[in-house]
Amino acid sequence: MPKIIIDGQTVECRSGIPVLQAALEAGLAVPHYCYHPGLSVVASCRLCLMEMKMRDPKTGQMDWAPKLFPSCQTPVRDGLEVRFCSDPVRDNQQHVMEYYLLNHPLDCPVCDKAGECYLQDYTEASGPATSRMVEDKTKNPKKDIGPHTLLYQDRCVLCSRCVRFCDEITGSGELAVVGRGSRCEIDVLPGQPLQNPLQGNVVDLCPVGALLDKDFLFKQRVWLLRSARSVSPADSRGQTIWIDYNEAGIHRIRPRYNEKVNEWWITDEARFGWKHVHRRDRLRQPRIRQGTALQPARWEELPALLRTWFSQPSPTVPNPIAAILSPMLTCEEAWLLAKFARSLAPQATLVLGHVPTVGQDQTYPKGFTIKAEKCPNRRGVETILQHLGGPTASFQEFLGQAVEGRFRAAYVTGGYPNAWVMDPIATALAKIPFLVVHDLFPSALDAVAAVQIPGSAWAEREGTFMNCDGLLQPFERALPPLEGVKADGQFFSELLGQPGLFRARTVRETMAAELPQFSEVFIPRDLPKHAH
Amino acid sequence: MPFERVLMRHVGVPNSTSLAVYKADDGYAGAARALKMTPDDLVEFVKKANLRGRGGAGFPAGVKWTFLPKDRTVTYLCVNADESEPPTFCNRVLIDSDPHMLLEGVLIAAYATRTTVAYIYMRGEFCAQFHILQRALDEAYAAGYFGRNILGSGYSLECYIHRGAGAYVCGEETGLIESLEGKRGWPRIKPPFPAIEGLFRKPTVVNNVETLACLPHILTRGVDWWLSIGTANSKGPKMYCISGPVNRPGCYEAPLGLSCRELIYGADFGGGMCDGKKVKAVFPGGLSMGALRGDMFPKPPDGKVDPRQDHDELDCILDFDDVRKYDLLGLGTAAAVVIPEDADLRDTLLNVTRFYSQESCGQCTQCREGTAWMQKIAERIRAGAGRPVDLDIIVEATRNMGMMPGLSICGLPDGAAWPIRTLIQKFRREFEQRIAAQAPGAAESLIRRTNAAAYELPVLHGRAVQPVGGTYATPVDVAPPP
Amino acid sequence: MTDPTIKRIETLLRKPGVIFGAGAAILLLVTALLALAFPLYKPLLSAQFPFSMIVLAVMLALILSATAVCILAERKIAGFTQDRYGPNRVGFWGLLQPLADGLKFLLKEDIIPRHVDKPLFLLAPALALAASLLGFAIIPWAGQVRWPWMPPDAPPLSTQVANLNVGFLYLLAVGSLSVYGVVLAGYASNNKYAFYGGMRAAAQIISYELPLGLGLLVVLLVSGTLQLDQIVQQQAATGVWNIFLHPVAFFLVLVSALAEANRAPFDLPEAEQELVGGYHTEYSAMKFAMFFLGEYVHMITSSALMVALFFGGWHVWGLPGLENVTWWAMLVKLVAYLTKVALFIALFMLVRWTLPRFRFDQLMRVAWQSLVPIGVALLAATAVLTYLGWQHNVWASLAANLLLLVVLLRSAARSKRPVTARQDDLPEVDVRPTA
Amino acid sequence: MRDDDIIVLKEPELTAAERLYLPQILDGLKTTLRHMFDLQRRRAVVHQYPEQKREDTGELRTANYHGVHRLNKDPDGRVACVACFMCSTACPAHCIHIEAGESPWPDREKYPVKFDIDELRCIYCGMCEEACPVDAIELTPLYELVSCTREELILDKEKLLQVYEETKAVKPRKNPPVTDYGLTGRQSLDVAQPNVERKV
Repeated sequence: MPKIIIDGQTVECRSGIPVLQAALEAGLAVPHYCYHPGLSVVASCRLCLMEMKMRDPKTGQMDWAPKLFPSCQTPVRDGLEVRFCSDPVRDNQQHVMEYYLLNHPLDCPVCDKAGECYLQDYTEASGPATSRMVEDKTKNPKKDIGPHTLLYQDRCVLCSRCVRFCDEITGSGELAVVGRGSRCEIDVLPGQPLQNPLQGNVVDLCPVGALLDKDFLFKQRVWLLRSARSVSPADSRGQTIWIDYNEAGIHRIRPRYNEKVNEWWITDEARFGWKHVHRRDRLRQPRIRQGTALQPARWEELPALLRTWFSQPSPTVPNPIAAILSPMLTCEEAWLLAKFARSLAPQATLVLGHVPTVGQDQTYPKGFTIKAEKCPNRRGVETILQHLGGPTASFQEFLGQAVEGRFRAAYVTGGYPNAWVMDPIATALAKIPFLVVHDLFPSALDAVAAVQIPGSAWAEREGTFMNCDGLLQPFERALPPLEGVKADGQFFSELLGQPGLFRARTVRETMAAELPQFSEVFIPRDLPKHAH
Repeated sequence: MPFERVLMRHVGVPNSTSLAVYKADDGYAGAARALKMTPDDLVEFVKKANLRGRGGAGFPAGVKWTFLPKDRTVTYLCVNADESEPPTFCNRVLIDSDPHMLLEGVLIAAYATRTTVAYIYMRGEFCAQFHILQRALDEAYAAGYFGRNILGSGYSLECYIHRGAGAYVCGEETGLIESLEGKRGWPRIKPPFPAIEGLFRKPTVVNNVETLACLPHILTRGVDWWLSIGTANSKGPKMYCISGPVNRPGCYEAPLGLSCRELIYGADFGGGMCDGKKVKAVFPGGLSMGALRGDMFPKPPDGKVDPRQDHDELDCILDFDDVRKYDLLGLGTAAAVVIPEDADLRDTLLNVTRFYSQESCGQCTQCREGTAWMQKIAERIRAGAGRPVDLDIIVEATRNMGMMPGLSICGLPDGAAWPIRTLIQKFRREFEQRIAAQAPGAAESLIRRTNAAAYELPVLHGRAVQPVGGTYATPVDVAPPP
Repeated sequence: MTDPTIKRIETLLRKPGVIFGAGAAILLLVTALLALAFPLYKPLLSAQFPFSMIVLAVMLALILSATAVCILAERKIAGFTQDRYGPNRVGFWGLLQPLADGLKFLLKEDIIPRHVDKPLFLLAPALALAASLLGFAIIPWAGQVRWPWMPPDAPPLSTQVANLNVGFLYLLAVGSLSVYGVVLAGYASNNKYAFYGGMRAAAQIISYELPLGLGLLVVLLVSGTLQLDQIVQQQAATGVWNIFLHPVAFFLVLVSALAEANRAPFDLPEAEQELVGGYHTEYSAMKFAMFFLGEYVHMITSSALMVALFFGGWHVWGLPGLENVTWWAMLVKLVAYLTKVALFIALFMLVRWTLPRFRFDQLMRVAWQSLVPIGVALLAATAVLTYLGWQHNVWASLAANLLLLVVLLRSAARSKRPVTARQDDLPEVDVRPTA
Repeated sequence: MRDDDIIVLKEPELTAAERLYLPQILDGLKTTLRHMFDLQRRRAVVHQYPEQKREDTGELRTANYHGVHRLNKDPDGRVACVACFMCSTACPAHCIHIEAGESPWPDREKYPVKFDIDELRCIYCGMCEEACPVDAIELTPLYELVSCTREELILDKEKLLQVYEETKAVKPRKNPPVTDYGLTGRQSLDVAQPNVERKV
């Protein structure tokens, strides 16, 4: 751990990082645009310049060198002494900020980046209040560079982060800088739009409002949003995300830095995979079959009803009860539901639900991986099932047994963002006389379900997901459940007869008493503002 | 001993590009001598000669070679033939008349640096020169001066000529390297310097054409000959270019230490101004090095040079050291362009700013935005809508661009800042008079027309910005420009 | 009704002739009716009990309608003190404003929130009004009267509703009841503001019971009787009103009366600025009006009592024949009494629009640290005077009061505590931002 | 601000009479009584509103009155608002609801698809006017705002533009219509040259 001196303060930092990164991690607000810890260093924004102590070749004394050094490009070494608080450094920051604003259209009122824009922040911190350029500004109309992205070239500061991202992280290289000097601009080749499974990241990367997300365009101003720490349910990797939401619901998803999983990036699946939360056709009321139709029921009736149905032994089949634990459930919910099933029927079959997969795992040059498994908690549910022991079955086995009519009652949990009830599943489950379906959307099971319970989406719940590598990551609730809907965990704990509110943390602590895997969760540290 | 032209000895000689003519004049003798030495001895030899790079910065070539890591396996030699400084054409003259001299220099330098592959990065616009050089190279290959086992020494060298696509910034060594690698000609951040990590991330030496062309002569004529030419710290012959309204514009070889006045008025050189005009300004080292004034009182009789006094600056000695006394960035390419007394300096300013604005690579903010801003201001001043405050803004912009080292990745912004700043500071009186002679309210109306928003900014309401840095105040009124 | 019609009626009503004419007509009509019906009720006027009932009915009607006028007067006075006009839209000079207010109260939606304690919620306003009305029973409006048709030796009739021989005790007992309605309203509303209001009222009224009682006891000691009409007669006989004997006692009673009536500056239970509306936050329409009525009736009652106790009741110097019991003397007495009451009410209103509200701790301090000690001291002094037989001696009583005032001033001068009692001796707090 | 800039004021000591509080009461009563009978002043201060209007007597300065809002139009008759949400952000009463959309005009990015102001919630503080970078929202001198239902007083975009049409003459826009997002604001002269004459 080298120690360096920044502005007279000794800072211990990781070795091999640039001084800028060390300064940012120490909490200094050093302005910068082009530097990003996940990308190569180009040192072109010239904003992070610093002064450094060097040995004077004439006197041999250590003294401040009469020039400035880019801190993003100077690696730390023990005993290095630098400073950002000197006049030359500040002067340079001011001048560079003036240059940045020369041709900037200053259309912050209509720019979606306003509020989280580095240009605004740095200008406020160290920039001039007015521009001295009286000539016309360079105007450059917006360009549609991809299915999800718009480019407002006149807001661009040419930090080339997006270009480097496409070159280095995705390796697809759609973006390039074209033109020379002040006519430089970011562009794509004709007919080759910015289109890759990680493309949304360029919008987060962009320190200014040049690259904008069409999905979020003009929807909200960022200061009207609140953020919740969450984990994406889009694939089994457990990418950590911020859910930006307000009273009107979710507005966007941003990556949350996570050194163990997704670093600074998330996949587009995670970024845009929240739309199902606000789908109009979400189930909103528990319903019980009366005659041929499902009739609206009250939540209060359900626990007693389910308990009676699930606790009746069958004279013919030894274990006629099954609980299908969807990999979309959190560990806590799966635990509670499994406990519920076992508490009523000790020989109940526990089944890991349908695990959706799409294609193959995709790994990018720098190691970013998109998992084929499109559910967040397969491994967590498996861990719980292994621990509980007793009769378990895979989903296929369960379907096979169900077709034979071996089950009298089953509790099926869904929660998948997309339709998952295919024909074989529907036909197999139709053989179960008392079928409880706990899902987000109407499906083919509505025709056969005895009880239909509306589920809550992941953004409306709290809990933990265990990712494909066994990393246990908690997430917060962003939204309240739909009106008239109970959060899954709350309902499960009511099923178990536990009083009070469901708190994922409490449940997890009781789980940890039996299952040491659940004793520790991983919460990545929050990066300070502008720390990348 | 009269000065003997060596670099330009074959100018005007018929068929001088052929190997036969070159060999007749001790051609490749230096290379043969070099190949008999060990590379380290050769480096020491060149170091002793104190051969300073002719590309502009004047860094000793031998010292540069010693920066290469000792344990290197691959070394590349890049020859910078991307001669794109505005009034400069000595490399072109050299290649035109004596391509083998360059090739021999390449061979010597490559041997000294243990290079196996050399690239000659040639300016894209040099079409004829490319063919001349390519032909010469083919000849040299055929004669065994390149390729495997050169002259039986066991040393092999491949040489390629690469043509650039026409960018000023590719004359910068890392920009050149990037361009050679097939990328955008964007200068690289240093460190690592090319000597450590250059072309294809391997140790690389980049030398100028003229520098390499000197090598055969040092080897054949010896260090003493070399050291007998030139001034105290600047040794050897140098090719000077002169352009503008002089009687004999062109490229001339002279020992380092020619004065600017001699270059313009000397009978062997510029031969005086056309029609007896007076000199107003001179850019003595290519555009980037800054301007000298030529329109004032002659030098005082005691010969003391004090640039802060009123006198013309034509006595500037064009070597690597004296120029700095005149607030120039360096010798540069030693290509002087003369601005006559009847020229409008607003044109000059526009020309200079436009050039750098066009040629900025767009990587560093100061350079990308600053050059374009200065061009816009210069255009407006030229259009007769300047404001006194514009001059201060330009001077300040030049300071913010590159007057402090380390502000940008390459030296282009320094090179842009220097001529613009010296032009404005040294000729401020004329600019002010030009602006004062404009139609009243011209600036305001133009600005109001083009950018109504900016018109409201307080800087327009006659509040002059405090002058940044001193200007050269003239006690005597210069006649207002016609 | 169309707009122009309404407009025409409006302009009509704003003409003073129309209003006064109508008023006079109604008055004439009523008088005529009364005169025509005289034979019918003549017998009733001759016996004490039916006469008391008639007094009760007439005074009740009078007072309740006076309340409406009071509200107008209050608003007018508020307006005048604040350089405004006050209500002047409904009828000439706003004279029909009480009518409009009453109609509005009657017609507004009567909201009973779902969360209230319904029986108590309904009971509270009634209690508040009833408790204030109870005090009327013992007010000696106009002394005694003997109607011309009555035999001359018949005992004159008292114009009191009830000439209680324990009138004082009744007064004390009934006065405390007024807190009932307020506290119940606060409690039943199930609203924290209302509850605060109720609690404040309870604390306040209980606190001010004491100085009130002490002030009344002083009068009791002086007069030696519990009967109000006798107290009035005593003052009339000597011509020395009790106010001249014991101005300090009057001051105690005045302040306490203000506090008991929840009038400014003691209107903390309904402080709009802090408590929205205090105990009546949840009330609307007629129930709210009943609190309103209760407050004004309380004000009238306490004014009437103070007039009886300290201002000689119906007695006015220089008016001849007041000792008579003829019917015209009764009328003169009644007018005198009502005039004094009206003046008191005007004082109450003026005080309300002059003085800012106390802070609650100040309120409590005024009662317990100032009024109660003063009252006790005064009571002791009066007791001594009574023992010496000087209780009717003006100079002795005044001297005692003056002495008390001097002592009071001395002690006030000694006390270093500023009246505002801002807590500027709090420990210093380190407000530097923590790193 | 430093500590020694703070002036600590001690509450003045009260005299004995003041402590007694009675003289003050009497003083107060005197004041109120004086006002009660000051007919002249009353007539001067009070306007009989529906019959007398302050704008008729010239006492109401329409230029800065905070009445009903309006949405200005640009010279082309389009809504001048760019839907930047600044007004709704600045609004302390949260009475402005905006929904933004991509504008149908080529020279503009964003425009308000929906722009509702709840005039009943509004406290007429004028913050929206201050915050607006394009001077699109302004408070007019209209104060006679009545309706039979609450819904009618939630003014939508059309109504607000209608208010502009009605009040165009009353309140001239302070600045000429601009499309430079408020760059013409009056900046302080002192901050104009950031790079010059800095204290070392």
